[in-house]
Amino acid sequence: MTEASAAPQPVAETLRSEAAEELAQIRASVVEVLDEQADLRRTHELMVGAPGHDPQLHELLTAELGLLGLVVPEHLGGLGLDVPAATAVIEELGARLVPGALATSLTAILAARALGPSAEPLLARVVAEQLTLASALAEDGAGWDLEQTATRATGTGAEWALTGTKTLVAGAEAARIVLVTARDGGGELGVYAVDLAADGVDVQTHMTLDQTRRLSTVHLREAAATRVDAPDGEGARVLLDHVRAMLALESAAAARACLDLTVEYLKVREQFGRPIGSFQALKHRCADLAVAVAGARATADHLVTTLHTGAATRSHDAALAKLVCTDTLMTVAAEAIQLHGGIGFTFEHDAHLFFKRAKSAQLLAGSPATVRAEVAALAGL
Amino acid sequence: MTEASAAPQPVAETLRSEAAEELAQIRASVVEVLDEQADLRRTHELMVGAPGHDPQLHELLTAELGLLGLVVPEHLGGLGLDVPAATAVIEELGARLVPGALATSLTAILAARALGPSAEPLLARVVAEQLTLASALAEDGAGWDLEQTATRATGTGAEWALTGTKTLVAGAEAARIVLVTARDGGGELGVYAVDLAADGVDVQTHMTLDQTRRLSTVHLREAAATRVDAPDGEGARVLLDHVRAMLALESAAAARACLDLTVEYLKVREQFGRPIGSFQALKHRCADLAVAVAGARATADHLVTTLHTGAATRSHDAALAKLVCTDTLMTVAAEAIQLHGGIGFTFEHDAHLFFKRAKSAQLLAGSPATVRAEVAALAGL
Amino acid sequence: MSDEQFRAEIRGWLHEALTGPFAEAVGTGGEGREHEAHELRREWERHLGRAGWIGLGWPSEYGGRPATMAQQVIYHEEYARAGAPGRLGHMSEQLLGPTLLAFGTPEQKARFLPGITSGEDIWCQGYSEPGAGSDLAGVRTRAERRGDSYVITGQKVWTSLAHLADWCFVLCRTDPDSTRHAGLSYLLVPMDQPGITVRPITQLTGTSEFNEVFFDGAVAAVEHRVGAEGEGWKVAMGTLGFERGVSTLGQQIGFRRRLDAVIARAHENGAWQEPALRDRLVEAYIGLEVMRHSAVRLLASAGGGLSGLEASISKLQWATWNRSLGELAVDVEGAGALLTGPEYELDDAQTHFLFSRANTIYGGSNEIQRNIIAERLLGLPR
Amino acid sequence: MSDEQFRAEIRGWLHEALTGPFAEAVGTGGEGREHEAHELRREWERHLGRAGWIGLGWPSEYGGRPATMAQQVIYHEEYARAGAPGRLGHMSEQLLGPTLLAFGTPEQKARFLPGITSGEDIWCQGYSEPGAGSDLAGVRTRAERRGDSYVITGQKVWTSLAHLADWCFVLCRTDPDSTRHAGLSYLLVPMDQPGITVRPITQLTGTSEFNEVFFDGAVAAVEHRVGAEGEGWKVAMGTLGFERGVSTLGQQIGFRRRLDAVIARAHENGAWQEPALRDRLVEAYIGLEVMRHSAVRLLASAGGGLSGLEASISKLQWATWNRSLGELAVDVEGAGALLTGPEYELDDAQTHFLFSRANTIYGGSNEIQRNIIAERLLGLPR
Repeated sequence: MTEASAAPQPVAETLRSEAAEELAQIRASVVEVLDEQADLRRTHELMVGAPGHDPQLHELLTAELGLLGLVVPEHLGGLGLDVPAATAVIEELGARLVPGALATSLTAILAARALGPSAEPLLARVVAEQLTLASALAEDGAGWDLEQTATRATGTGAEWALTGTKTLVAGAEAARIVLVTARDGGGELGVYAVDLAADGVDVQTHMTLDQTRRLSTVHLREAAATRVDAPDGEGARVLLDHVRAMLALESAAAARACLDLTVEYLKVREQFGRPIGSFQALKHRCADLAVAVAGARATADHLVTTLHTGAATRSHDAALAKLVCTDTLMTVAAEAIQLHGGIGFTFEHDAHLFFKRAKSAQLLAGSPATVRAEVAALAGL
Repeated sequence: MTEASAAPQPVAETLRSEAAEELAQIRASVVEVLDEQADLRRTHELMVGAPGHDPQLHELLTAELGLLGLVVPEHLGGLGLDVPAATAVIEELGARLVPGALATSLTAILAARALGPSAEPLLARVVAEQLTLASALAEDGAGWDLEQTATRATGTGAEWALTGTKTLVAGAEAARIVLVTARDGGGELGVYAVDLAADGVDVQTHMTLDQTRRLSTVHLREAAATRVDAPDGEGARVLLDHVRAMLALESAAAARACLDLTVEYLKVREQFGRPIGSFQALKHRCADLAVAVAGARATADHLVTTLHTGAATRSHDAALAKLVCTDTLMTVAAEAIQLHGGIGFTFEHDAHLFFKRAKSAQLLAGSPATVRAEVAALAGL
Repeated sequence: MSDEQFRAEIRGWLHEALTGPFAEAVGTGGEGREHEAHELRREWERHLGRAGWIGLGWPSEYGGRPATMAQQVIYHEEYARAGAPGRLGHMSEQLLGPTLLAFGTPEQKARFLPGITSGEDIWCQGYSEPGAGSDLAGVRTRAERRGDSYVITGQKVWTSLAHLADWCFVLCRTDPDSTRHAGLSYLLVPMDQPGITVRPITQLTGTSEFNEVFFDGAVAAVEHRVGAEGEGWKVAMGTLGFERGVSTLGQQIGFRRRLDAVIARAHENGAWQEPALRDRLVEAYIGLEVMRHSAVRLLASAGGGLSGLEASISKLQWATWNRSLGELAVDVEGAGALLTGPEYELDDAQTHFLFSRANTIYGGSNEIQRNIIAERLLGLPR
Repeated sequence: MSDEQFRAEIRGWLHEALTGPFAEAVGTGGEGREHEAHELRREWERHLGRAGWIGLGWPSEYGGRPATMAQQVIYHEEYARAGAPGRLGHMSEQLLGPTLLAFGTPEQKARFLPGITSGEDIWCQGYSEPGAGSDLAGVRTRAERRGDSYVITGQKVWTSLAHLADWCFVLCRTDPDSTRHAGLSYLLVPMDQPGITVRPITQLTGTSEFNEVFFDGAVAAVEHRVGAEGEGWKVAMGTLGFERGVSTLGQQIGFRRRLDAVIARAHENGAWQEPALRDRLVEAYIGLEVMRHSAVRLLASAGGGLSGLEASISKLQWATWNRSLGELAVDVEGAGALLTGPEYELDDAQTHFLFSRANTIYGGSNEIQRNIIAERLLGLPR
């Protein structure tokens, strides 16, 4: 029944050691920038004002570190690194709840990579013009159910025009290109790239419960578009899987960061004359959180391997990791508020940022119940 | 939506003070007998042998304390006490996991009381002949779904013959009369009394996972029966509600007993040089159990009031109490094994008796999922 | 007066008041909405007081009104059912009033209770301190006696309504050499004086219900000390015990309204068809039923006032339940619940989701309640 | 040999053995079934040993066979997949062997390891004591030195296979004035001697997997002490650490088989149509996936052996998961699961339900694992 997934698994795919070292270097240089420019204090400042993200940080990571070309093949002008380089950056952004379109750009680039040759022109243009990206799948009423996509693509070959409304788009407030799922005249679902500066495109950005992640409504009225995926009908699913992967990776990293800050607090905060981290009830709860975080970490890592190797279990693994990692973040963040006591309830503190991020990660790209049902179906249960 | 149950509730129905005192006396005399003759050591002995219950205890409680007549009206030969007298005894039996047909007898008597004048001849006979009772509702495949009852009643007026097979009947191994749900020629569901000693009746008693509660299959082949309920079609539901009430009351009392024995153990058992009950993680878990037990206790008490006052919410309250009390017992008993450590895993210890009893209480008379769905429907959600 | 008559009277009065001059106040000031409509709600307190609806069961000489326990429950039920405004006088009536009735001198009662029953005086509570949290015995705010006055220095936190309140009841350390429970005193301090600074705390909802209160040479009269010097712990614990059970049933009516709204919403938007959400909604319904039966049982056995232990069980139950319902409310909405108003204005589900995180922290956190239940109800060793 | 060749070899060998002389042994001796088919399983140990399947990765001089970590994982996977019998040699191979390899003298290795790899000698573990439970440092069994021997007095408990075992590795207090971790020694004790009495413990399943072992003047040779006198704690903790990760993946294959069986049953009897049960089954599937990914990750990073910390996380995960699945297995059966055989014979679901309660207690209870994780992984203060 679940024989497919019970089949012998290779002991975790390990990178060639040169690749592993390169990856470590990239992570270190990103961490250095983020620790200086994008810690939680900075997220706190950005999230309450306009434009809600940090253009300077964006510039630094793209122009100086070449983030947009990181995993774009060399023949398209990129650095040609493998999937784990991009996912490592998404994790570091996620751990700090960095607002804006950096993670959504890397996510869309990973998706485009996976779409094959048909997406190469887009990737080349992204690197050449340093374009940031977002992905737009949800629609009113339909949510992220691809079957119900109503946005229409008209045209043929190279030139398309899209009409429809996409909702709850993350990163659109800072992106230039949006990858949009739409249905052509024959009813076939595809992925199209739309320039947000084009005629017929209107982006309306909302304030959000999760203040670290603004969401936009994107109205398309005969907006010019290029088709990005191959006409095999799988492109939209590839895009959805990558959006879920982003939420999973961000959440696993955020869960760990949130647990860390909670544990540090418990070590120093005293009550009844001793550090509250010495109270066994709190210790046991933290231990359970640590186990959950380790599990989330493992499913996220497995997903990276899946994306890296192009394994056929992508949809299953992305759905499962999204579910496990976002639920874990919610558990950890909720406990973080409780374990911090009153201070964790203040706006000034960081705990609520993780808590709000957890809820948006749970509800975006399919609710837990929806995704769980998908996992069951994909696993053949 | 839930306006009916949101309507102002009277502050808990309190018994007249004389009645309360009488009730306390009855409970005390039953407790005295049970503490001496039916503690958990005795249950331990009885449950592994034949006949699986204690005829002497039965004799003592019925002949000397008049238990079978306790809540039978005086004009039918009983003591004429109110519902709470019978439910108090069921609780005390439940707290000690006493095997046999005492609780099922009281339950069937309470149900018969609630069925009105049509059941009076049966009640009179029960007192006069000191007959013990059980209730048989479940059938293979159908479980406790009354709609699916397939046992057939043929005949008219006073004389009926039943044909069918009832499964998972508690108390039948020690009972003389079984109340059976069956459908007449017109398809109407009714409650019939069958003498287990009659022709055409075959009782097959099984060993059970919950060794404190044996279950029987009752085969009926043209077995002579009398109809007990009024022809209003409500009788079977009355019987089911009372069976659930029994499970609820037993479980609430058992949960408390099980928590008590666990707490006592934690106070005396030492590890790492101190009583393990001083470890905060265990204390907090016990506190949560205490809250659950208090909640179960409250729903059970409310159900007693409902049965006592004949309130229209009987089915709802019985289903809800059954669900809450049996789930609470499972939670408490599972924690009891864990908190006792290795010793709680031995056959000799009492913890597993509660654990096994919890599972039978959860699964008999409707699984948690079934009963939960019923509660939602009855509450108009 | 029969209970039915009493119910008809309060229901009629509320209906008239809330469809008339206070129509705008309906639904304001609830949990997470303490920042709303202060002026109107202050006027509402006076209106309530003039009509004799504050101090039910208190002696008439202090402006109270005779009422049985059942009638007090009815009052709270009808108040919640009508969606009447959140009470600015909650601390005054539920905490300070009973404390003064139990521990106050005749002069203190005569001086302060009428201001409460008239709805005129608003009180706030000065217990928690930064760094002490749920450990009330860790109070470090000092009160130094100078003649007929105490001079107070220190800081309190999580003081709701401090910016509106006329008075504050403050737990201070009057014996500088004392530790823990000893050496504390319970002082009544006027808020309108130079030595007091109030600074609002912005919560994760973006709004402010709570404040920090800084005492820097603030003065309280010695005659306004409740109980003997050094016995403040006993008085304060008495106050905590006075969080009386009668309001519990009223609170449940509010919970029921909220649950009904969430269930109605689930039916409306199809979430009810999702088994996992439906299951959680049914679970919430069952949890509320359990709390209702528990409250009825506790009140019946306790004669209307909850002991500290019963209050601990009740607090743990409702705080945890309401927090779960808050998350469920947002989950029922689905991803649409992620959008707020342009200035982070929150709707009911969002407010419930965020604010209910405080339920399990304030007024004795879940952890503190579990300690109390384990040690005092179950007798487990410290 | 490639991994594929290795897999083919062990798979082929198992198939042959288990369809041939040991067909009856298939499925025996698993969790909660330790009491089954002892004679046949003892013969199976010898059969395994003769074929060179015991001591993978151990030096050849002691009868071991070279095998990479990946091959060891494959071995355990195939073993579980084939439904091969529960290993009577588990303690010998997984616990004592690695301990001797790390701490034993050359003479001890030469004396004892070949008996393990041949499947001839069965060992049992003498750690837990009544009254000490998970607190291993509370050992009170005494070993008094007399010449070339230790004379042992005391009691061990939860000793599986003691009634079958040839030898027992016993943690004893050799310094009578010592407390806690100091003064303990690690002794190898032959079971067939007058000073040892074994009494089976009947479990809640009605069967016996575990025993009490009474030492009353039992003798162990001084040369059979592993490590220095007084250093038993270090050696024993080393052994615990040797519960190696390679068997973890094999264990997961067993879990998968069990989960698949429960899901298949749910489809068969309609339980799958019940949303609450289906949800729990999907949850179990997800939990197993998480454990699988965790194990792969840990093995990749740890190079095949789990540290104590990783072992704690893994133990907490699988014990809790398997316990939940046990209850789910019975719930999927429904009320029919309440009937047993006439002598309390239990079916798979019932055995799983009952026996899995031990998972979270033995081998370091969930509580002990949480202590370890909190203090040693998270660094929370004691």
